[in-house]
Amino acid sequence: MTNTNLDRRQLLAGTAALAGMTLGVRPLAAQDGGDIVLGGSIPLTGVFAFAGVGIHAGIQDYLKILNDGGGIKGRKIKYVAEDTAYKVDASVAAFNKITSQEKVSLYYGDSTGFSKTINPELDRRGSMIMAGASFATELNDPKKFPLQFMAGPDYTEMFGILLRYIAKEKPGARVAFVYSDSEFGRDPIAPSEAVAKELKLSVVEKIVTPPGSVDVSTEVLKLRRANPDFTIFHGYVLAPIPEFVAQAKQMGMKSQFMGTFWTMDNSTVQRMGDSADGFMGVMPYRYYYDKDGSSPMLEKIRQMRPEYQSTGYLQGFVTAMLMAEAVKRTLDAGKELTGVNLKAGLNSIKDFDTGGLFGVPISIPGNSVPVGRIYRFDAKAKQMQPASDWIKL
Amino acid sequence: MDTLFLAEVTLAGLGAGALYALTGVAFVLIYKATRVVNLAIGEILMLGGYAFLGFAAGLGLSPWLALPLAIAAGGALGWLVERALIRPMLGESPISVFMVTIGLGSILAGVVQLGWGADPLRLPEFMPSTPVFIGEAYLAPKVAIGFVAAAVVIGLFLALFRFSRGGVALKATAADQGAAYSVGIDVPRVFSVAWILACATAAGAGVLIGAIGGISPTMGVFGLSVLVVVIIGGLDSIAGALVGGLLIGLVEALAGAFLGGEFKLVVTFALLLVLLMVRPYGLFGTHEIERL
Amino acid sequence: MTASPILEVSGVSLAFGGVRALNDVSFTVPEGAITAVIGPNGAGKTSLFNTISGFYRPQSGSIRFAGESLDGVRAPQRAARGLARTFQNIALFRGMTVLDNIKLGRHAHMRTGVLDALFYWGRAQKEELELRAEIEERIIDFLEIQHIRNASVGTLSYGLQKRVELARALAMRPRILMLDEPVAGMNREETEDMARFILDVKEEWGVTILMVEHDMGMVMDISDHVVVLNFGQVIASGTPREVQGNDAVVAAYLGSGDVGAIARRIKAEAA
Amino acid sequence: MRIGTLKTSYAADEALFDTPTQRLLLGLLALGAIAFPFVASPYWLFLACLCAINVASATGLNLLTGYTGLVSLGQAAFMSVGAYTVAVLEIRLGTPFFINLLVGAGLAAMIGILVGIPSLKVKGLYLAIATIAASVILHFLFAHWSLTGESRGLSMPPARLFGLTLDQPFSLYWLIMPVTCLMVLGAANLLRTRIGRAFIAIRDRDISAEVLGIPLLRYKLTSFAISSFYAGLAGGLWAYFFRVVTPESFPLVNSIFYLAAIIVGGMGTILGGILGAVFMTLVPELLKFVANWATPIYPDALAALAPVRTIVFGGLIVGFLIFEPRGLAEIWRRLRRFFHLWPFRT
Repeated sequence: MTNTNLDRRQLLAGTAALAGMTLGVRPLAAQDGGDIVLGGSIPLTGVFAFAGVGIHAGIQDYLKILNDGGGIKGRKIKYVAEDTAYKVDASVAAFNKITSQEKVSLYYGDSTGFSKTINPELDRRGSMIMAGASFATELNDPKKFPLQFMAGPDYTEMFGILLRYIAKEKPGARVAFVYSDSEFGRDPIAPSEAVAKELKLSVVEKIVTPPGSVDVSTEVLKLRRANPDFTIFHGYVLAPIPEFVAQAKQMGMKSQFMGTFWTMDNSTVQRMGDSADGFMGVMPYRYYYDKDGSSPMLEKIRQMRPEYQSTGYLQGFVTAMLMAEAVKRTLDAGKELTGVNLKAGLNSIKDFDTGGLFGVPISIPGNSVPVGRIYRFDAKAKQMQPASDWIKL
Repeated sequence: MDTLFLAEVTLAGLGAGALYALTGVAFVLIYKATRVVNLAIGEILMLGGYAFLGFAAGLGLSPWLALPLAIAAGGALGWLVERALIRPMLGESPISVFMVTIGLGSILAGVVQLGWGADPLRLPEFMPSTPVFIGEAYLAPKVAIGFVAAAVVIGLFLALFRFSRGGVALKATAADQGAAYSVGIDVPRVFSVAWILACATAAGAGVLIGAIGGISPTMGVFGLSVLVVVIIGGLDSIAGALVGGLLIGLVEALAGAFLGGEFKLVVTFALLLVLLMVRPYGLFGTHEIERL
Repeated sequence: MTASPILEVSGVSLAFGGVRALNDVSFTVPEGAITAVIGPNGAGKTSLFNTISGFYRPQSGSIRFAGESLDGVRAPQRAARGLARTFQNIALFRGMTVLDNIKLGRHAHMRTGVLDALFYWGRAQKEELELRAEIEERIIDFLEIQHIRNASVGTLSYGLQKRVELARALAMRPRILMLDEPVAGMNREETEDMARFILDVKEEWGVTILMVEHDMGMVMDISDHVVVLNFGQVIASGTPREVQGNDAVVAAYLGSGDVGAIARRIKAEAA
Repeated sequence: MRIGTLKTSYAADEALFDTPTQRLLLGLLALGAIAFPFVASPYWLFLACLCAINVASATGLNLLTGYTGLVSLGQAAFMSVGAYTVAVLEIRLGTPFFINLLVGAGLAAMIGILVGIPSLKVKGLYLAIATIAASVILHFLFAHWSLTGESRGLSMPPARLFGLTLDQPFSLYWLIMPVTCLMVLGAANLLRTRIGRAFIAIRDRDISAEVLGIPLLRYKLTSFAISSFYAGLAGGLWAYFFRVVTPESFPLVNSIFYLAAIIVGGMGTILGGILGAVFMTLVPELLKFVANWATPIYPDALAALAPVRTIVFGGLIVGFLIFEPRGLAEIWRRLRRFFHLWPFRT
């Protein structure tokens, strides 16, 4: 964060905050034709900080590219974010604060809880669309969440991609799900069981671990008894996956271990140490270092940031890009920037090239982008390598 | 197969229980000497893990040097905390002191997060990873090592209390601070030593636990399970911590294996409630006589 | 022995572990009189009070109060029936003002429920204001503590604290007032004031008084009836004059610091 | 300046606000509270509502811990009972909000009594741990019961009043603020009756209290019931405010927050509960402003915020306990006394 542009923006935010502190001052509403505002409840701290910091940078970088290139029809997108520490009430507070100071058209939310909490408020305001860090299955319902979307597959779709891959690799395989006892962890489990059945896979064990647990010895014993061919972890960032995998390997288990998006960052997988080799998982975007095929956007990112950028960064970047595209399409159609119009603009995206960030052209008919690819960790290269083609659901 | 599974689960439970017992002993030590319920024990344990990481990964020292250093750092922290926070609270209500330790826990968690970030981290591998088999039953090597280490330390403590002069001083202080003072026991020093020993033990336990499951600023919640252990065993009983630790470890493992992971915490706390109704001062705790 | 007994203690034994605090204690307290329980330190006087209050449950024996058995009656109900007491080491509530401490005494006779209290209208308010008026007019004026009514009890002198405790006991609408060392630690002037208050309570309020006291001068001056305890047993009882002449009593006090006091007293009586 | 008190009736002397200055200040405060929503931004309204909810819950805990001396680390769990009840009733039955709130609070009170039962045998910290146990069990129940939406929790429709939908900080303010004021007033009333005196007596010397005619168990349970009633009501308000209730909405750390609030504010004073809850709610927000201001000088300020917040939270607890154990209320009292006598200071 050495960018002077950035500092000025943050100074601006500070000044706005100062203004907000003086009671009685109604927020200064931006006039039409002024900046378009992307607000954000970002988990810069707390348990989700590892992703939040990347998301924050990704959004900033994409908007910098956009604004440096003249913005959208001459209008820039201004990013106003607040830290939430991954707490719902703090996220709501940030939302209220930002929307009381700015005329917000786009919003980034940090958790499933927040996305659900704020949804009625989004509908009531009708002035913005929202996306965020949650890929919860529940949110992938345009009827219940008409003004939200996610820049990737929902968790059930991620499982679907994994299971489809498994079914292809080893028909009739035995699969185990290991997930945390949280909303995040439980989200895709029930529907994915049904998907597994359709694909003629047998789910031999479902293991719930309490959130934040350290000792998983008993769970590993349980897993060994079930003896699955594939084990899918969900609802974790890192712990307790490494210990789980390490103990299982020591016991001589041959199961293939897999994860979903938020465990798939290169540095996260690397931190699994010896257990990392061969770890697989589903990922909707290309990795930072992916040089296969043409991806001009990744080139640009690599120019801006010579060092590795996390999956969270890519997620933030892509989300901002899709939001900007929705704005562009709405303005092109000569419509006002309302929530409904923006969502319509977003849903009009068809076979859209994200500059190679998604490996294939994408369409957003509903609330999600059900595309992904299986990657496998290569311990020698210390990188995730593609293990499958792009899978579209 | 099922008896084998049961045996394996039991072993795993006892292994985890030994670490509970070890931390529980640290807790009891402080309570016995100073009558302070130290809820920050989980965070001190966490700090031990981070100190180890700092010495081993940060400074690049050998793990076998980093381990004693981390334990010493824990002891130093104990000394500092006792001097700076606990001694000024002497004579205040136990609730106030209890809340001070809660505040301390929060400060420590924040400091660690400021220094190392919020992400979970892994400690450098320094334990052998060849699996241990007892009969046919598998036991994770780290858990086995944790068990042995905990057993040795607790054994040492028990011997220390029984046979050393310091142990007598501790017992006297525990029984009656005023009387101990008047017969020439340096009570403030007993306080200091108890805190140093306890925090050093907790830091060591932190390294063991960190080696098993990794470390994170939120691993202080381990202290909550330890609290259950010492309440069940009795706040002022080392033997109680031992029995309570193994019991809770076992119950958690069995609940996890046969009911599911989400039942672990709730089963132990339900057990705690039932026990409190029957034995309000734990299995081995001293019942205090009330006076008008 | 003028009136019928209001309190009858018969065959009460109390032990803590192996220690016998009270051993087959029996005596009666006549209504409308002042009865004193004396005895050397550790004789079981306070244990006796605590047993009568219902804090300890005796292993055997029974206590009857105003013709009814107190067996199985818990401490709060005993207080509600008119057993009021003060404590040896002052049990005032430091978190409350003098006035609130006194008001607390009336607790068992009030009817305010939670809902009344939350809204503080109707019954709750009426009851509080009546209590306030009564305490002001009958108790605070009587004990001459107007000047400290809003003080915090922690700031008061020992003598005043004892007086506030007495005030609180009076607010309990006592039928029998149990005073545990009412003048211990007081200087001569304070002692005389307290003795006067105790006599006034007996005469103006018609309340029976049962007290434990070490100050022999005061005991002999104001008591109508004295019970002597030693090693948890009643070794003598009767009028002050009868007790003073009792050999067992003198023997009991031998070896204790109080023997000088009692000897002086006996000499003075003789002179 | 104010000298002497001249009162002509006991009723005047027993009044909660017994001087003209106090009544004037209170009137001004009330006017300010009424005018506030019309001048403040939604953000400040949001914070005001949050403060009010926290004040309500902290006041309840203060009755239990500050006045009765029973430490509870279950306040957040009791709030969750109120919140879930309100959500379930709103979703399933659609009953009017005031009924939902009362039912939620009543249910919380009943569970409070249940949790309080060990309080006769179990004291001090053992009791605090028992309340943690109760929270764990309640959390487990809510996270695994289909009625409460399992780990997903419940999203609920907003409260409605005469066809109006209360879904904005502006409209909710008119629900939350009056309810909180009534609750605080109720607590203050309670404390000037025999029930309040019994609570303090139990806190200061429980055994003597019993001999003075106060049945311990009944009053300890009463205290638990009232305290959890307050928590349940606050939780219900919380539910209407956020309109989503999940098992993670009321973690143990929130219970610690309320305990910290009454410590920082001043245990055993009504004012302390209010000051503490407001202060502890606003401190993180203030830190956010500080971080925003510091960003130009220290770019990582925002990222360093959460650890700093955690440290400040702990530091406030420790600092107040060591240096100002009677809390903000005591500081306030000293300030007031200073100004009463001003300029003739002694």
